[in-house]
Amino acid sequence: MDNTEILRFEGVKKHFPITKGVIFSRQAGQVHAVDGIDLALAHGQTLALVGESGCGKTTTARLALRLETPTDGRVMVDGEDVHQLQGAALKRYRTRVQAVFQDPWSSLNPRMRVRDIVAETLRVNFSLSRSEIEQRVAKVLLDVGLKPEQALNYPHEFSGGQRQRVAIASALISNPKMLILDEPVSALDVSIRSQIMNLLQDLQQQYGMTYLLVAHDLGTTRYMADWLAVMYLGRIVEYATVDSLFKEPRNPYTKALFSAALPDHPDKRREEIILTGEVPSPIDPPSGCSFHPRCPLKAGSICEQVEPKLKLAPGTKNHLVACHLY
Amino acid sequence: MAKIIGETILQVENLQTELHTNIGVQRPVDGVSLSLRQGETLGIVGESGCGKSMTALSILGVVPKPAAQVVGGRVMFNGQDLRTFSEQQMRRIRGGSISMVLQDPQTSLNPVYTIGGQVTEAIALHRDVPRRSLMSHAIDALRQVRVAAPEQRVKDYPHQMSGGMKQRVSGAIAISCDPHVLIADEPTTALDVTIQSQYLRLLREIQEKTGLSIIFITHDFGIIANMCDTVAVMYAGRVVESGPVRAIFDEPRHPYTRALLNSVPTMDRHVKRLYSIPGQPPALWDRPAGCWYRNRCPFAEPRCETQYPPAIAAKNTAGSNHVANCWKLEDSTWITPKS
Amino acid sequence: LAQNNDRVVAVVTPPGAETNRSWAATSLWQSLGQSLEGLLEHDPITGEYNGDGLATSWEHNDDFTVWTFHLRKGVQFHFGYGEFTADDVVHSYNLSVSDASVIPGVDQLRGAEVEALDTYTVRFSYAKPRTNLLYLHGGHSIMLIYSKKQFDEEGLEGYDRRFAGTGHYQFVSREPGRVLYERVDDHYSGMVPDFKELEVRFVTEPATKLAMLLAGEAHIADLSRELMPDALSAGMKTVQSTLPSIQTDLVFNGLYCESHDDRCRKDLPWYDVRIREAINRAINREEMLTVLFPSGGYDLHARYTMVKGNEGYDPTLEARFPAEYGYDLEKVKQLLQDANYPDGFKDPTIPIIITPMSAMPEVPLQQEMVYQYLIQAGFKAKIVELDYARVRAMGRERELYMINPGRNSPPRPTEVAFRAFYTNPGGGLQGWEDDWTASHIETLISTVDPVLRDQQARELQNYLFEQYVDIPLFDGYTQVAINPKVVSGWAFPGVTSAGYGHWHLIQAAN
Amino acid sequence: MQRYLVYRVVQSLVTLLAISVIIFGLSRLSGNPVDALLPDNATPQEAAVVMHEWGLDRPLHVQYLAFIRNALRGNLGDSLKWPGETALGMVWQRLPATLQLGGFAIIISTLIAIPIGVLAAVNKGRLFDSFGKMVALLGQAVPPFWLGIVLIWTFSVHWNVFPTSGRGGFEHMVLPAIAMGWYQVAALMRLTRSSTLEVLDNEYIKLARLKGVPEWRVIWVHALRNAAIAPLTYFGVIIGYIFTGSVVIETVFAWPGTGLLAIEAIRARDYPVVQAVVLTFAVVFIIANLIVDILYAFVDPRIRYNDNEQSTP
Amino acid sequence: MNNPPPEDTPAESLGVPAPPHLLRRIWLNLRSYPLLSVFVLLVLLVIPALTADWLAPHDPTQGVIMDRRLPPVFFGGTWEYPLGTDRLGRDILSRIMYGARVSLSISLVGIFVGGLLGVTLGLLAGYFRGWIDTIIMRLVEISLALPAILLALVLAAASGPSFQTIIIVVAFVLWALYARQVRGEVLSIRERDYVARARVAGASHFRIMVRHILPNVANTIIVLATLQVGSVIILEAALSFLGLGIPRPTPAWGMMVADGRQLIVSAWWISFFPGLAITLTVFSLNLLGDWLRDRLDPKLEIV
Ligand SMILES: Nc1ncnc2c1ncn2[C@@H]1O[C@H](COP(=O)(O)OP(=O)(O)OP(=O)(O)O)[C@@H](O)[C@H]1O
Ligand SMILES: Nc1ncnc2c1ncn2[C@@H]1O[C@H](COP(=O)(O)OP(=O)(O)OP(=O)(O)O)[C@@H](O)[C@H]1O
Ligand SMILES: [Mg+2]
Ligand SMILES: [Mg+2]
Repeated sequence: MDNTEILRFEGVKKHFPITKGVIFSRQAGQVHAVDGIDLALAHGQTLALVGESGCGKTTTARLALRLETPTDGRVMVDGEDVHQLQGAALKRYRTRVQAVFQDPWSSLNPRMRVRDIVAETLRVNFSLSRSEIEQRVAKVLLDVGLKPEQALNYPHEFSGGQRQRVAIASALISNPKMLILDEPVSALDVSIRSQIMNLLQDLQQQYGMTYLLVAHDLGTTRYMADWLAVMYLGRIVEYATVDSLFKEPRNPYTKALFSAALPDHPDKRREEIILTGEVPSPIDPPSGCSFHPRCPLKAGSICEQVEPKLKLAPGTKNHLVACHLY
Repeated sequence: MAKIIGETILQVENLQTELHTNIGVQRPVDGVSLSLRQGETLGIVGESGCGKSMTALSILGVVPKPAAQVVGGRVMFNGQDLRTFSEQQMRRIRGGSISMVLQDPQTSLNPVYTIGGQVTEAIALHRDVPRRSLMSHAIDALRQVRVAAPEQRVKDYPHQMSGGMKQRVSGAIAISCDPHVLIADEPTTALDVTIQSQYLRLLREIQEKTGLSIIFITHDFGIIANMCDTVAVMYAGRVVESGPVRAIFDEPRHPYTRALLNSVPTMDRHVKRLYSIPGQPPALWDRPAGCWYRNRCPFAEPRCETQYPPAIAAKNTAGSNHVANCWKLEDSTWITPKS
Repeated sequence: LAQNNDRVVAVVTPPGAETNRSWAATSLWQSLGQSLEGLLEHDPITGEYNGDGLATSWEHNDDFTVWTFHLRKGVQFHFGYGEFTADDVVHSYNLSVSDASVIPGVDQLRGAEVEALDTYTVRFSYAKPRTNLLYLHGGHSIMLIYSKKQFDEEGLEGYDRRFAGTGHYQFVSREPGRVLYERVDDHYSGMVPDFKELEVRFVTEPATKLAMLLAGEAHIADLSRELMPDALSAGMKTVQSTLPSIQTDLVFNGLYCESHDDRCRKDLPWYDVRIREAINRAINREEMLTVLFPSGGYDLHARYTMVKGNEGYDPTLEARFPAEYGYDLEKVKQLLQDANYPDGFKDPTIPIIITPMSAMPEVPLQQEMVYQYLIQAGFKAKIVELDYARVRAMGRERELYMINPGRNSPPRPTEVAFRAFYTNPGGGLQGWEDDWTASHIETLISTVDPVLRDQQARELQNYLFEQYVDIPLFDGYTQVAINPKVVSGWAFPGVTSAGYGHWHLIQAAN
Repeated sequence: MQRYLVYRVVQSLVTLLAISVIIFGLSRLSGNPVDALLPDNATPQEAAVVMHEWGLDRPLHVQYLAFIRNALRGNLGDSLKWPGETALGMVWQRLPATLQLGGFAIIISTLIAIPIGVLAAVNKGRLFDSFGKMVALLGQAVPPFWLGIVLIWTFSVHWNVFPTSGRGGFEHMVLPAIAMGWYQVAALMRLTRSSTLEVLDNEYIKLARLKGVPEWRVIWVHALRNAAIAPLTYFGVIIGYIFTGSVVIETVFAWPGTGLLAIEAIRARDYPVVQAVVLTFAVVFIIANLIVDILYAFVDPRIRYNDNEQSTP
Repeated sequence: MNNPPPEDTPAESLGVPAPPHLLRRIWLNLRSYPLLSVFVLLVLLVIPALTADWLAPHDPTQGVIMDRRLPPVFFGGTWEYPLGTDRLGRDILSRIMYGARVSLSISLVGIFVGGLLGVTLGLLAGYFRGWIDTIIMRLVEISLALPAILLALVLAAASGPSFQTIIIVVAFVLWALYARQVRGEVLSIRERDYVARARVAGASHFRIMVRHILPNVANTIIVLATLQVGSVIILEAALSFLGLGIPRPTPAWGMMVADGRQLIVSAWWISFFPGLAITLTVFSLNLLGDWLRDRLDPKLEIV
């Protein structure tokens, strides 16, 4: 596994305008979905994004997929700015970065056969012969644990877990270097989840892929990821290796999040950090540290005024945290 | 946590519900038995589609019409069989003695009526309260579930509230008529973890205060561990194992229970490899002969293929109410091995 | 009078516009003729102008340029607008020839110097002869008499609100789709109508008219001829005009063939007189008319201008008609062979116009029958449906190269008809033009000697007859259905633009 | 809300302007009024005089600009066919009749369609569902003019219970309103049925039942108001159909409304009246849709035309 | 069963076997209405349209004047003209058979033209949103605010009624409906993950619209089209009533009804049979459309 960087976010922001009106549309506000994030991820690693609903995880993933254009900043894949790509370079990127989405029911086109769904990337980017395509589809279906005969079926003939396998197959077919996984298992049944998680891990081993994983279940991230980035209101508030983070979360928000997670045995009780108040709106995020209105460990008025930067937590090598306490 | 657990209040025996579909007649609930005592929390756990919700709805007799229909079994509530009740009598039970909270806070409140209207409706139906003081009762109920400034909130419409808030309003509706039993059907699935933990805490507090019995439906063992006293594990329309919560976690007897426990990753330690149950749960119309789990079970024996196993008591520390439907239990020392 | 004689309701085809300004829309007789009168009155039976109207007598000079009318004394306008005088005639003339005027033949009416010689005498002086001026005061195109006093006091808006006329009925109210009149008890004629009130309703849909009649909501209905048998079998009766009120000719449009005109289409099949004859002979008129007029009320006719009593009436043409125009498929075949039809023609298809929007419910049926006859006789034909106004626009632009149902109009004086239909400036309806006809009409117009005129007109008619310049079909009488329980009879000559008139003569039953 | 209204009005003006160009152009394409309004044998000279009098001898763009200039002052010109009347006056005179009939037709069809739709959804797949569907669909399967004539023959001539035609009291409205409204019943019913089905699937309906709410109340209180939202949007469209229908129905029933006026005006090439009718219709359509939008906000509190507020996701 | 069934619950859902009384038999027949509808449509519309040239007993445009207004066979007529003759002695049966062809071609061509336009614009509007959407939706509003029948009248006044005029009017009426419906669906479909995945795969906008989105609005389009064949036939009838229908002597059902409407008392069959053909056809089409809708997407809000 080489340790060079594959993905890098540099000060990336994504603000969605809230427009009003049809003819003379004017902007009535902005959703600060992603509000300045910096990230780097090395080849072969798995980075998990966690955080509450609406904190911008999916938007971050979509930015890396070129499905959204950033309002500010750059997203680099293999040293190239993803949003500047054109022509052959764009094609190359399209085959190198693939995605698996959350909902296996809406991520497969119900009107296409599995063969066509899986082969889409090949068809669009390469001109391969029919038999070549069929061969590759068959191989990749085997890889994800489906039978090549199933290539002619339609998505509705599959169960949720099988559909997610089809989705993974179609992501794998172009031999991507990186997969963006947006909650790949949260819509699946409990007993199917582990099948898919294990499959994803096996494939990563086999092909040395990099994963950007969006998840809200901490257990899943712990199982899957090497790195963890905790997001709150469009910003990364803590970024570290999984081991380090689970051993000692630093940011008060991370602590609260971890403490709210449910135990895996009736005898375990966590020291619960009780958060008061609601999640603030991303349209009008609080000044300074956006967590300050709910923060039980507020350091003082600095939290209300100055936005904390991600910096190395004291006494660690690569545990970054954005909090005035450190 | 000090809980007083009393007499059995609700006893479901061999409940069966039929569903008429294009494919034919199916039984999403096929002989479910449960028992709930006063002040107790019973968790029903199982995968999607195994009949958890349908069981709850069958208890209250509101299965989706006209497709579904309760066809067998008894629902004994305070010594009376609810299945013999008239519609009129059932209406008094529903929302009155037994109330229910549904999964999705986004859609379980009627978007075109105010919060206050929806809470007062329940009170007006079940409690003998003068019209004029309905609203103040509603406000009380909202206060009980910790809705801030309930006096103002009653005028709000559901869309003006956050998901957690709406779920609390659903809770307020459910407890507003002082029910004896609350059925909570995955009430926190749609909530964020931080909101979820607030809500669960709230439920526990209310239970402590009122001695409410709760049936908690979920597919999340974390919630079971956190909330429940006893657990029933459902698979494909039947309960396959039930017993006190610790026994289920520590000494699961049914291979399915163990497999489920092992296939869920935990944040507390790093696991090298998760157990994964092979295959899929059987479709309702395609259940195999014999034990319905046998196709996925690593311990299946020849007789599993022919006979559905009866409920066999597990002889262990938890006592006699730990039972599982697995032939392996005939060996009284059987505990499913960790895989 | 009995209770049910209080009001009679007539349902008729809507007029050109529901307005009180007679000069500004066409065919208003349906809605104004009940209370406004022209200078001249017709005899209800013979249709002749008589002295019973506002003018008691009239005379003209030798060359028909100066006309003098002697007015009736003591005629009172409705609503107390005073006595009718020569000033009212001058005033009404000015209204009628204003720029906004669309009175048929207004061109002929214009150009007069009108003077009130005294209170009861009025004189029209023209630079050129106006041989048919009486037609403009009493025929279907007509100048109606309004009160000058009312105009001076209230202006046109006064007319729009409630106009004063001199007829047997006075205006009460108008709302969209209906006009209400009430009887004038002291009319100068001394005649008192049977019905106290007259309501006229305007309905387009023929079936609805019939339903109204049968449901008792209307007592008189100008039903389409096809529906008459239905009305009769339901116990209704018909009354019929004493004179033909409509003449139908089909026109061979496109023969704009005066020598200076480059729009003459010599390649049209019907440029060939043999084809024109063949088409005329392909049509089985008797059969056609029994279909179109199941309740009777029509005459065959030979030539458009050939009305008994008109200038130039030639009785021999009527006698020649069956032999020269009659249905004869053998002859048709012969003629077509002689003319080398269809191969001798670049485009042998004969387009037949249907104008579905016209107020004539019979026209589509009539044209479809013609189409069928042509097909049966071996012609190539097709039906072209065109809006009436569109047909006229094409006619005006002289781009109409089809067979046109065009002339469904009341009989006119011979000269008026010649001008309208066979001369270049006549408007949009002409089909036949050639140098011979043009020069002869020119001569006729400038001739004032009655004997000479008669001869010239006869010569023209014979020429047109022999040239088969159009396809004469029939003279129709106006028929209306009446409910005999309410209305027992109604005498009218059929000379107005609506066909009916003389509303005061509607007789109550019992 | 106020800003929303202003905004909608501005938007509507743009629509109206576009419509005015279209109808101005189209009506002129249709031909020259002198061909319709002058007598058969009018001479070219007579035609020229009248054309000048009507201002039709000017270039088209001059005519259009003059039209717009006058229109902005609320003057759509004088009718050519109806002397002495302004175009707008003609329309105003006839509009109440059409609105009355159309409104009544809408009420009748709503009263039939909504209950059928709701009950059909509640009894999906049962006899009532099919039966209701049949009744509703029958209206869409019969040409309205034909239905009108049959109604006249049966109810006016044969049984003599309703008048055949014309405008008058309530009894005059019944037959034309049925002939006009029945066609809409199927569409409305279909919409109501499908939206009720969707609503009945919702958790809040289940919750209402779980609260012990009686079934009739579940359906007519909890479900209906939600289910009414989809048909409500359709009312804007119905207004359009009503106007189209009025052309035919008013002819059959001699109902003196704008539909009849429109036909007569078009046949006469009475440009000012054609323009006035079409623009008035467009205005009615726009206003009706605006009202529907506002009603919408009343029925569905989630929709607020409040510019600054954003509903919580 | 705890909920009392609504009053008209058929007995069988209570678990009691119901005797096969009349209502139930009707109900059972109706349940198979897609088959029934298809049958009616085949018999009335499709087969006559295809085979009129061979099967029609008489020339649809040429009548025998002497045989005009003959009643149908069981009402005093003869087998020569089973459904009677019209005002010109033309065989009504033959005209209905040929009329099927006219109705079918007007509907198909009109819906095709209107649908093509509407679907394309709706697809573009929903997919690209922004100003394209704004313009297209404004056009939709304009088109809805302009009553089609007036357009028809004006067009007919300008050029005379013809097949083309009718097609233009039909397309004008339909396109906006298609555009609105398709746009609405595209708006939601374009947010589906499979569209995002197609973009991730590098598919072009065109490919996404045609390969990924269009097939998923196909249901709507099909259902809409089925339901609209009926409305087009009715529209044709209304236009004929106003004198704007298919030019004579071509037999079109609407024209035949409009033509015979006056004689509804004395020669009812002239308008009754074509009217019946319209009613049965439209009714079947609507049933079929509803059935298709229930099958393909019961939640589809189509009017
Ligand atoms: N296309 C868009 N237009 C406007 N706002 C958007 C859009 N997409 C996302 N948002 C908003 O941006 C914010 C972040 O959304 P995002 O989907 O990235 O959150 P998330 O972390 O993935 O949440 P979840 O866990 O619920 O999936 C949310 O407030 C969301 O409403
Ligand atoms: N209205 C309905 N029509 C048809 N089938 C239904 C209906 N409701 C439920 N079912 C079926 O009944 C079975 C049991 O459903 P139920 O809702 O009880 O499952 P569940 O255990 O609650 O699942 P989940 O965890 O997804 O809520 C499922 O197979 C489901 O598909
Ligand atoms: Mg997300
Ligand atoms: Mg459930």
